[in-house]
Amino acid sequence: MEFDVPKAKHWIKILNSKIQVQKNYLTDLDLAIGDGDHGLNMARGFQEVINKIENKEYPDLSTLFKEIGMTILSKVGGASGPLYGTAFIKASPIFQNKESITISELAQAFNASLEGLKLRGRAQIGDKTMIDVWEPVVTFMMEQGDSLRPNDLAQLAEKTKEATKNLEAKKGRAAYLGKRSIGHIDPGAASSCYLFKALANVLEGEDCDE
Amino acid sequence: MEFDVPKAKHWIKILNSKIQVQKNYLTDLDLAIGDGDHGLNMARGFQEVINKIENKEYPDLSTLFKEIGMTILSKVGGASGPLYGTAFIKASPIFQNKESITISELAQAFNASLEGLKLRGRAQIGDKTMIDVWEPVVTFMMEQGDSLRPNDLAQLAEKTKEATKNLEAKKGRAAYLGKRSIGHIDPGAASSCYLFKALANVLEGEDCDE
Amino acid sequence: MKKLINDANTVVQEMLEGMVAAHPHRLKLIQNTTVLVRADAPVKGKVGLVSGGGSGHEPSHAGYVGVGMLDAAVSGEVFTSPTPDQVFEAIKAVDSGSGVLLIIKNYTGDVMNFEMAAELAEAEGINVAKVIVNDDVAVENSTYTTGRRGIAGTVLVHKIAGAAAERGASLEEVEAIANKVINNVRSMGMALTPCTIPAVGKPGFSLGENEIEIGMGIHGEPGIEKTSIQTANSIAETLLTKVLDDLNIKQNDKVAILINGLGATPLMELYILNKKVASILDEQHVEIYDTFVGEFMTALEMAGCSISVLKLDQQLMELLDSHADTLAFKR
Amino acid sequence: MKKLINDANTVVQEMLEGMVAAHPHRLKLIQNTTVLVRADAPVKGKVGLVSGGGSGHEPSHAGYVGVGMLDAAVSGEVFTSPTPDQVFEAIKAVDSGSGVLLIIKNYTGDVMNFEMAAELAEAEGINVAKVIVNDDVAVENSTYTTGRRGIAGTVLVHKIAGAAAERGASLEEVEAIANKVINNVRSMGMALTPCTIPAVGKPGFSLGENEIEIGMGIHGEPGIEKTSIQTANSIAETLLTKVLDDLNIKQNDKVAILINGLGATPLMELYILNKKVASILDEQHVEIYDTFVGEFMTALEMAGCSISVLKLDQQLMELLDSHADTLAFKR
Ligand SMILES: Nc1ncnc2c1ncn2[C@@H]1O[C@H](COP(=O)(O)OP(=O)(O)O)[C@@H](O)[C@H]1O
Ligand SMILES: Nc1ncnc2c1ncn2[C@@H]1O[C@H](COP(=O)(O)OP(=O)(O)O)[C@@H](O)[C@H]1O
Ligand SMILES: [Mg+2]
Ligand SMILES: [Mg+2]
Ligand SMILES: [Mg+2]
Ligand SMILES: [Mg+2]
Repeated sequence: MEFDVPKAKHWIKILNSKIQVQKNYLTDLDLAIGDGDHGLNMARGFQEVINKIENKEYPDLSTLFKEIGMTILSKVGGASGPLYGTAFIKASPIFQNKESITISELAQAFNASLEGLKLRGRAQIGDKTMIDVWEPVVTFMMEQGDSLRPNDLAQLAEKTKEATKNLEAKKGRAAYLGKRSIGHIDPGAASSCYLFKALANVLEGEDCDE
Repeated sequence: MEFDVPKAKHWIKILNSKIQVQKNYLTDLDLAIGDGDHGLNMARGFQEVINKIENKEYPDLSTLFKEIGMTILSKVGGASGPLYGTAFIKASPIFQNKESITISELAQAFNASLEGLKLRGRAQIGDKTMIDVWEPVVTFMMEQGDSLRPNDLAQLAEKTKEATKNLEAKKGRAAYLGKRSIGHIDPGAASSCYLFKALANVLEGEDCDE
Repeated sequence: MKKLINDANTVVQEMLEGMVAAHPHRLKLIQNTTVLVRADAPVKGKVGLVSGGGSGHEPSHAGYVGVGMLDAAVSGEVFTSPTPDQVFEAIKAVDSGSGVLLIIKNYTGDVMNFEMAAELAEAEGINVAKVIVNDDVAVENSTYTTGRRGIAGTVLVHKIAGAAAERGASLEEVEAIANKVINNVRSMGMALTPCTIPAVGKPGFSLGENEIEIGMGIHGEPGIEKTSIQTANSIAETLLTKVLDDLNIKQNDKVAILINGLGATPLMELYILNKKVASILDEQHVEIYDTFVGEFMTALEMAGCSISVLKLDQQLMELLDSHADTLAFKR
Repeated sequence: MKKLINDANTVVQEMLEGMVAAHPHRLKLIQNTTVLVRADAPVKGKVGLVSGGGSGHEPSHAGYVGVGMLDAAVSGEVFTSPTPDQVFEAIKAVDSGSGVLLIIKNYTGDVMNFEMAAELAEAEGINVAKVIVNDDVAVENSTYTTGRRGIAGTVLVHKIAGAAAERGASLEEVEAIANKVINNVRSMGMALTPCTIPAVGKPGFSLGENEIEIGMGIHGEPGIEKTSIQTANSIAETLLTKVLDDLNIKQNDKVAILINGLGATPLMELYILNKKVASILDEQHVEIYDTFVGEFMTALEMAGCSISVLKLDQQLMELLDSHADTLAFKR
């Protein structure tokens, strides 16, 4: 399995479709424990990403990831904007001058993303944020390396997203709710789950949706 | 039939009870074609009148009417305050030094009230205001003089009040509605109707309510 | 009805006491009245300006008491004209011997109560003049009826007449300048939601989920028509067109614009409205001298707005620009 | 949802254009951004002050751009922090070489976006300092969590830090004074009704016919508890007590009070609240140095309020009193 510019673009396309379709769902999750804009933010940002990258050629994955990150950074706002932006930007140096990479390399790139996310957001695992999806998923990718089975990735993303339901938020807007945040899925964990599931789809070579 | 200080006080007492009971009804009439405060204004003002006059002795009707008028003037506000206030104040000179008067004299006093109302409010008959009750009722009282039958008075007050329903308002807040004011009883006509019906009750020597 | 109140029957008195508690250096409450006056009233040698009306329109009118605007504001019960004795107290408190101008919004109740107060004052030898503001073009003007209502344009009368008085103009001059403003200002409003008089406890009228009322007054009196919800641009156009037509505004005229929120309308929406207002005036080559956006004359918690246009000449521009220091209007 | 808008997706841009159209002598909109700056920015020799956040809190923050307060306000989408590039544009536009202070309300999004902007600016050699306002005592303060939110007390940071900057204080000094205000200001809010983000189209939460939320944030984030409706006096007491306790206010302390409306609350109700606030402070022998009542930091058309208390010393009093000339705050 290899990952290259066309696959990356395809990944973002699947992800964006999912976000557009689930915009209201993400917003509803955020209405419950935040301020109700996560769906709007993600939909606005990723649509802009698609508009930017769709008909443009990229010499390597690094350039593409940087453009995706910068676009997110300048179009999303809120908490998720700098986080997702950071994730893509931090991944990009690993791909420097590479048109195509192995899954191990991709895992390393995501690991750099994860470190960036944690540095930027100062959240730990268990704080009921997107980190609760990112950290286990990226750790799993690092462990599996080139033998990663995309379906396992998707299942882990789903499971960790669902698991945020039982957590009490410590970071982000949901933290204001304290114990009242328990019982709700974290919106950023949900969008991150879409991100990894879309990736699994692309790695499987299919783009069927759940 | 004679009219004296005790009867006048009794009249105002009946009138006030009626207003307190019908406060919401008067307000609803005013909500439909005005600003919804007529019941509040009348209830506030006449309660204050009762508080003032109930346990106080009055040497003559003139002093009593003046006190009623001044209290209304300073407690009601809106359009109805200066009008009802004026009505009582303008009536008072006719009673000068009189503990008791004839119905003819009472009619003359109300005629002075009516003139005061028209001067102050610049409304004509047909403008859908309290004048549409006052003018025909006072004219009738003047015509009948001492042979006035209280029940006829009450019926005329009722009839003229009801008749305001079909009028298009030209004066007061309802005038802003133009044709849309048609189909609603004028609130001030309704409270004036209570005033004359309460008077009829007292003149009949009974205080039974409709 | 959910409101931040203690007792529906004491809202006005509590509000006035809360105002004086907040602004003791600006405002004095005359004991046992609902009259707020400038802390330094009566101002020697200056014509006194008194306005007022029912409460529920805050910051009108107490928010305009201060240097360069009003000397006193009289507050009636919610949406109910204050009584003559209260207005009389205000007149006495601000008269420094130079006479007093009453600025009255054209409602039957206000006109009668202020008139009676003027009669009381004149009987005591105080020189009183009255002007009646009737800027609301949603209502047909006619000498046979109550005529047009006074709404947010009144604030510009306070500002400009207040400036003239502050400069030492005589009662006749201040009255004349107030009438000049009245002749040159027109307004029109609309509502998205009704409002509730505390003591009534239920909304004064109702509007459907997608319904608005064009021409709404500041007490919930209906106006021209109920229509379905429209864009801000279309509403701006409807209101502004009616106002400009009535004022007979032509190319190169200079105007001041007042975009007024009725209580629950976010400033964001008022500015969106203003964008359209400015662009319409621009297209028509009308020069916008100044624009005021905010809550100037409200109707409790009604959602909606009004647009006022004042046609300016050199004199009005100068007076509009001159110093004013009140709670709700500072220059 | 009934709103005076044209398109839920363009409300922020249209609002900003409407603001500049209304106040061209005060505000400039930096092209292709959502940044409003003082018309005379950058001001030579002065530390630049930049604040901002999601839109929907008007007049925060653009209403405080002007002499003696902010140099720039950056507006994000409704209730969404602005992006780093926008904040960076603001920093560049107001830096005159004396450095720029970012006044950030403590929300994860704001903190991250402003931090990233600061990093961008520092990379270009601009001296940037940051302060984070966290005045909302409805939320437990803790280093393990996001911590307290920034709400209406932020306006007093703008005022006082702005005054220091206007007087020529250095970036370090302005930062220190801003932190001093932050350490001495506490706030708490409550809501009677929810509000609706235009692009969402439905209310952010719901409250029953007789329900209120104590401790409500300015984006509709819940606070301490839902209770049934109470009197204004009891609400004033609940909010004020929590604020005074947290600030550790004692006899003879001097304070400034800010009674803030969240959008749909009539000024009348805010003053009724203030009457009680003033009387509680009076009983406790706390000296009220000044009181501000109005809409300073709103949550769209939410009905509700917040109460802020700032503990003052001589320096803070002087800076609070010094000249400011902005749309929403003038001294
Ligand atoms: N400190 C943080 N670290 C990681 N993720 C965070 C942090 N704070 C918030 N998030 C994520 O951001 C999501 C909210 O994003 P969004 O609604 O777009 O921004 P905002 O909270 O500013 O409205 C949360 O659901 C959470 O997953
Ligand atoms: N010019 C007028 N002449 C006589 N009666 C009038 C006039 N204007 C209004 N009214 C009466 O006053 C009544 C309204 O009183 P009220 O609601 O208390 O005052 P407001 O209209 O100021 O709210 C109307 O129903 C009408 O009968
Ligand atoms: Mg959110
Ligand atoms: Mg009425
Ligand atoms: Mg009334
Ligand atoms: Mg947000």
